Amino acid sequence: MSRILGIKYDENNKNHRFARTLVIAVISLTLFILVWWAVSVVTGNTAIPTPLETWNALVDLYLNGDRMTHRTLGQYISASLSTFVRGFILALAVAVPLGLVLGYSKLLRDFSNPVIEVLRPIAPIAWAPIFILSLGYTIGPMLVVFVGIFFPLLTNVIFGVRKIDPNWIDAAKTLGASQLQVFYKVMVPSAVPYVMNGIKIGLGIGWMCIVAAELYATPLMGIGFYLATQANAGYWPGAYAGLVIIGVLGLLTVGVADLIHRIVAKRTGMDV
Amino acid sequence: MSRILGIKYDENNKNHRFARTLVIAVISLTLFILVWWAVSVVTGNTAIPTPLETWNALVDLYLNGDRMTHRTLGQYISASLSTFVRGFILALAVAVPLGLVLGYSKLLRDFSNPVIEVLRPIAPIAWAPIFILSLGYTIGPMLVVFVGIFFPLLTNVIFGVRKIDPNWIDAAKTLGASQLQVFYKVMVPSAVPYVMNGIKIGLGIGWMCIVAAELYATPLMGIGFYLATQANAGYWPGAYAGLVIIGVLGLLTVGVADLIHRIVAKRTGMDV
Amino acid sequence: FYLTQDKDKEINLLAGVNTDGSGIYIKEDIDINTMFDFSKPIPTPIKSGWEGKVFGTPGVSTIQHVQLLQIAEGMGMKFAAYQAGGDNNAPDTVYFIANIPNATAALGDEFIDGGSLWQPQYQKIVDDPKFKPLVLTNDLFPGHACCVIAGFHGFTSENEDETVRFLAAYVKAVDWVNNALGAGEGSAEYAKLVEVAKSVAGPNFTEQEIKDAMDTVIFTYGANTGTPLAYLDEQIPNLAESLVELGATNRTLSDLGFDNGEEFAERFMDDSFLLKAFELLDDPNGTSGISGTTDLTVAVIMGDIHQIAIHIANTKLGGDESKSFFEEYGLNVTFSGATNGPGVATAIQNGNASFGLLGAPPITITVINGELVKA
Amino acid sequence: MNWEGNAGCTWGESSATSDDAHISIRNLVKIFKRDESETVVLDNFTLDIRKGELITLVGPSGSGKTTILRLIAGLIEPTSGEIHIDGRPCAAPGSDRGMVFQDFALFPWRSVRKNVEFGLELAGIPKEERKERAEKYIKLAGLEKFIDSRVHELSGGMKQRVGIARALVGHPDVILMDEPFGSLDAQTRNIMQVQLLKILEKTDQTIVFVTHSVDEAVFLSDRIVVLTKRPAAIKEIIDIPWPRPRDRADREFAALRKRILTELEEENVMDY
Amino acid sequence: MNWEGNAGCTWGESSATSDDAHISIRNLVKIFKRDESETVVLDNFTLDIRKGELITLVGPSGSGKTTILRLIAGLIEPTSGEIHIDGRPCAAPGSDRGMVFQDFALFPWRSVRKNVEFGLELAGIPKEERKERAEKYIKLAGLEKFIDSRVHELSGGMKQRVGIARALVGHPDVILMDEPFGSLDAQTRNIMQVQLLKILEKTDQTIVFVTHSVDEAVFLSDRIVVLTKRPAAIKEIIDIPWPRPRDRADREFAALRKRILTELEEENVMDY
Ligand SMILES: Nc1ncnc2c1ncn2[C@@H]1O[C@H](COP(=O)(O)OP(=O)(O)OP(=O)(O)O)[C@@H](O)[C@H]1O
Ligand SMILES: Nc1ncnc2c1ncn2[C@@H]1O[C@H](COP(=O)(O)OP(=O)(O)OP(=O)(O)O)[C@@H](O)[C@H]1O
Ligand SMILES: [Mg+2]
Ligand SMILES: [Mg+2]
Repeated sequence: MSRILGIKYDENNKNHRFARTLVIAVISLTLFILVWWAVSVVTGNTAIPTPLETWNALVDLYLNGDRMTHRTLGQYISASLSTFVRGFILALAVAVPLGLVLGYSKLLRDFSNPVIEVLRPIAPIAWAPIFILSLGYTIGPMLVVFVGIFFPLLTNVIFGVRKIDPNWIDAAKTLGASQLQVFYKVMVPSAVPYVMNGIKIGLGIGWMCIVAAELYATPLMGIGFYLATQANAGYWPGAYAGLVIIGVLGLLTVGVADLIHRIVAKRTGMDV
Repeated sequence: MSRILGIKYDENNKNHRFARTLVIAVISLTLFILVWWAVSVVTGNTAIPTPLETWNALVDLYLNGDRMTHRTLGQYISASLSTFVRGFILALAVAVPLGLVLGYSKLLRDFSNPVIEVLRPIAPIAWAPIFILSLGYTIGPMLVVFVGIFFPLLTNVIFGVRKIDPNWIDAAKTLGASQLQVFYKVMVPSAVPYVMNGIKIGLGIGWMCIVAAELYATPLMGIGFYLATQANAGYWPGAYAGLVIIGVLGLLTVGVADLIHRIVAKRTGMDV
Repeated sequence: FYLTQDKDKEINLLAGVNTDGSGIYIKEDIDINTMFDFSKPIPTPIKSGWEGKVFGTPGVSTIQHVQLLQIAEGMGMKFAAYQAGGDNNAPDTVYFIANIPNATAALGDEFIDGGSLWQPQYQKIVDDPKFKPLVLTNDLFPGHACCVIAGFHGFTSENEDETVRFLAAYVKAVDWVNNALGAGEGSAEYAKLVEVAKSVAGPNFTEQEIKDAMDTVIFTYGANTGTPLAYLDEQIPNLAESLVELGATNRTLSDLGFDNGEEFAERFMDDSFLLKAFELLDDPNGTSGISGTTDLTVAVIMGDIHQIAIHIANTKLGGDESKSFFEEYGLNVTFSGATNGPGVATAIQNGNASFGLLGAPPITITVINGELVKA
Repeated sequence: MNWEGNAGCTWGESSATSDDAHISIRNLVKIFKRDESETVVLDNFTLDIRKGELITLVGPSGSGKTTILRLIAGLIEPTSGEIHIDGRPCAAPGSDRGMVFQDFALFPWRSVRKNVEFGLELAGIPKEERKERAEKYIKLAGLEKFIDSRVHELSGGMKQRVGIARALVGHPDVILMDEPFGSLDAQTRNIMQVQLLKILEKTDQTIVFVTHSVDEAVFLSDRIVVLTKRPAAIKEIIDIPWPRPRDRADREFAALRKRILTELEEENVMDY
Repeated sequence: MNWEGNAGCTWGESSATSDDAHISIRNLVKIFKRDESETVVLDNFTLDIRKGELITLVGPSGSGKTTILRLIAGLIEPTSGEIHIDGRPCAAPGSDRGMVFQDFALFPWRSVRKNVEFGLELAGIPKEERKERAEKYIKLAGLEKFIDSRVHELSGGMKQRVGIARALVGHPDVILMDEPFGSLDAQTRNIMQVQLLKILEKTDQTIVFVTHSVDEAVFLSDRIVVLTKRPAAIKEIIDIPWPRPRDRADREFAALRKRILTELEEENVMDY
């Protein structure tokens, strides 16, 4: 590594460091693909398609849609995402205000805590049969996503409000703040990074929930359904294409949240 | 609250505080049950059974097993837990050593990072169709649980090793430690709380995975299957009984890990 | 989300769809004659052949499952869930795996010795060298009710007119199907029927499989007599009672306030709409007064050609310019696809679909467990 | 460091001229209860503070200095006894008593300007005036270059100057400073002491200052109140009529320092 | 505080008698590179340290004091130049040079005893001897009551005494102390200085001490090296032959203090 194209690598040069990261990433991912390829060829296992077969399946899905169901890739993705987004918005709308209030009021927190602790350990995906069967394919999966995002978000917001430096509150009071002003001028803004952190964790779980719900309830016709039918039909390249899409969408949802979280945390200097 | 049975409540008395917590918890949970009951009765919605019906279904399942499948509660639970435990042990055996090594060696970390970042966003449950259909009902779901636990555990261990106070390493060196001694006398012990934290997070996700896998792949015959068939047959008290069991098991697995984590963190004074 | 009046969340059985049309398949190397005594007019199961075998069914409350359950219980055996990797060697037990809803699942499953499925999945399975046909359910339970049309009371009571028109179009389609089958291969109708059936079944099936499959099904909305649902009147009370007896339900008829199956069936089944549909069909000006279109969602089982008539009713049989039967009656029908009967029952139950086509057992089980009709 | 021989600054003068008690603390008792144990922090504490003086409280750790400040600020309530400011009792915290905190207690989600404007915002002062006043004080604190910086971009000394500007901008009658320089390194600390005198130069505010550093107390104060160990009683009140800036190498300075240190050492039971 | 007039302690004596350079630092250059910028911290730095003396480095913040200590410890390598101890070049860190850190750098997962034993463990010293030696030094540090305590249960001053015991127990020739009392409050700090003298009383170790507090330097040192601002050069070396304990109120003490402070102030460009 120390000498490439005759240029000596200098750990202290930013450009060199960047180049190194890039080179390593490329080598690493190439190796990964090669190993995958080798495993596929050597084992001869049809359940492990080669990267090329997977890529072709992906391209085919993109260009021609799913031949078995006559659905396009866009339809699959939008089915998954629309449920996901609605569940997320609902969770945000409920958990953030609730978390602020519960973080603020010890009495309310004490009262709600036992209920939260009783409901929280239920794996959110376990609600899927109940919500989907009793509330239908529109509201049901949305609520599953909601449950998945709700608890991590709520606990993070409560935690955030409680983690507030008591000196900030004292400072605000000596500057003339009323109780209400303390709440929305100190508690709310200082909870923002925690909200973002909760969103980040919640989105990851919510995304798992929607994929799981789609495996379970096929009429949702989302990307999880595509993966399951491809695997069911023994067409593994299609199944792996599904995995890739799920990975990319997962990366997008959580990655964006992570980015926002980092920016907020950095801007406010509050490292959560 | 300020006066109960003629005794004035004193915030500064430990026993009073404990009594308060207890009283509040009892009131809170009683209210929760009553609200649930009221909702069930008022809406008359069969998909919301009363707490009593749920309880009866639970007792019936415990005493007589599942009439539809002739399986006992114990069989359901052990089916879920055995898959879960095997996946967990596998994840532990792989992620902890790997995390220690990757945390220690920047070069290896740089090489593995792109691959990890490519694989991590794939919702673990999405592997379920592929693993289960291609590797069968024993190894398949175990690997799904493995994937679910693996990534949070790995990232926590790496994070833990990297979070090590560099002064500890310097201190060890000035006390005569070799590279190897620094590794196992400083890095390994100081990563323990992070390992515990990773386990805690991983167990929660792993538990979701097993429930989701059971909804998807019924021959696993775990508690998720019970829940799904009860809901499918429109017998909601049974479905809710399934929820309760899943909640209790989730509480046990994650709760125990949480407890150990807290004890370790407290004992070592390292608050992760 | 739910309508609060008891009557509105009722689900009623409105019409028939088909009888017969499922089959039990078995591994190639299993001797058929060890499992049934085929010398009797109705083949009798032989216990020793069944013990310890694993059967795939499309779901625990489907008709295929219930029929296997009846066979097992009939021999005094337990019909228990098979657990992959578990101990599956109990005496006097037949095992099941309840997520084998199609040929792909059956052919891909490593555990099952056989199973029961509807057409054309059954045909596809027995065409594969891995499995061979054991017996058609027609031969075991001649004339057994299979799929039925169920309606959501909350919809039918408010929209009587649409309900009648829906059934009328459906009846027309069934008649068309039976005509096409009667006309036989070579006729244009038959060719069209096969074309529609192929698109319903999906690309996994050959034309021959489709044709073979349709031969084993009897399509009917009910006998065309004064009491159109007579065959169901006969079977549902018995079915309800035996489902309860077999433990396939978690509630009993008396939980719902009924003394016996007849009482239950009387409340559960409602042939009044079908009778009115006949009147409408008899009226030469029946379609003239209809203006505009009403949107309807109907839940169906994906890839099930038992339900071919509902797809025929939604097809422009005379080319793109013509109207489908539904359109003739002013209906714009959307299908919501489920993988099995319970899925359809659920879609009706949660108001997602106004009507659903599904097996008699799943709808009966759902109605009993959910207390969806009460005395 | 160009605070050149301004012998009598405003508050220096008024400490000499006014004899009325500006803040009058009478028979103050403060007892903290926790479970079975009680901590008597103040027992009948009485002190008069003159208008415009800089009075310093020094005393052993845990003697109750912070408690006295927080009582004056109204952040906690006395168990019994009274505090009057200009004859009015002071209960709730208000913008008439500003406070400067040891760990700055700046709001990290606000810029320097927004931190200083905080109290003005609460008071509903119009935007233009707010801006003007904030800028004036930020300039006074020598931070005009950093006016739009985020708090976490500042050094400790800069942060504390923001804290002082924020406390001063609302023109409080009283400024309470609780070891304001305690978390700064020795050199920055010395610089801050000089800066503080500069910023205060033209105001007539009363400063109640708590410090651990006898050196600092002697350098800054008009009067030093030496406290006993808990429950805090007044051991001695020392008037320092010397002009400012004071010379630490001065003989008298060193002698006074030494005398106070000795007094404090008597109080200190080294229980560790 | 019963360190009564022991005018010449061991290391005090040897500082007077030995003139050979124990640690010889020759033409040391240390340049830190980061991207485009270079920081020249040491440029041709030369210093001889005598066996057994307590030598203190004082200088402006960022001048390079820590860098010098870390170079002697062998924790970093010089860009050029050499360090010899008793004629041997010192490259890698080793147990012959102990170090005491400002933030203690104790191992939180180990008890007090186990912290002190750490270096002995590494050296493979048998359990019995380890125990004996550790106990001796823990007693010397006045911590016998806390021998089995966890680190996080100790106060700052106690922690630092563990740090000192840990550095001393292996009998290193050289002890490097980097602002060891910098994170303690003023009073604890004064006590620790006295304690340090007590603990060191009977050893003949060479101490290289870095501090920000001129007061501390004058109180403790045999020699004070006053450094210029970066790149660090020696501005002056001051011999302090006075007996210990020294009296801070002493005139000479105050004068020396004042003189060094003035020198340092010349170096300080107040760039904030
Ligand atoms: N909220 C509280 N609850 C219980 N005890 C308290 C509380 N606040 C302070 N104390 C106790 O009151 C005593 C005095 O505390 P205070 O903070 O006023 O001392 P201090 O003089 O400011 O000490 P320091 O110099 O260490 O800052 C201490 O023993 C402390 O433990
Ligand atoms: N690893 C490093 N990389 C880059 N620059 C460094 C590094 N270590 C120290 N420096 C720089 O070297 C200079 C001297 O640092 P050093 O820590 O030795 O100073 P110091 O005298 O100990 O300061 P202080 O009194 O604040 O502790 C500083 O400007 C610092 O930023
Ligand atoms: Mg204090
Ligand atoms: Mg330093």
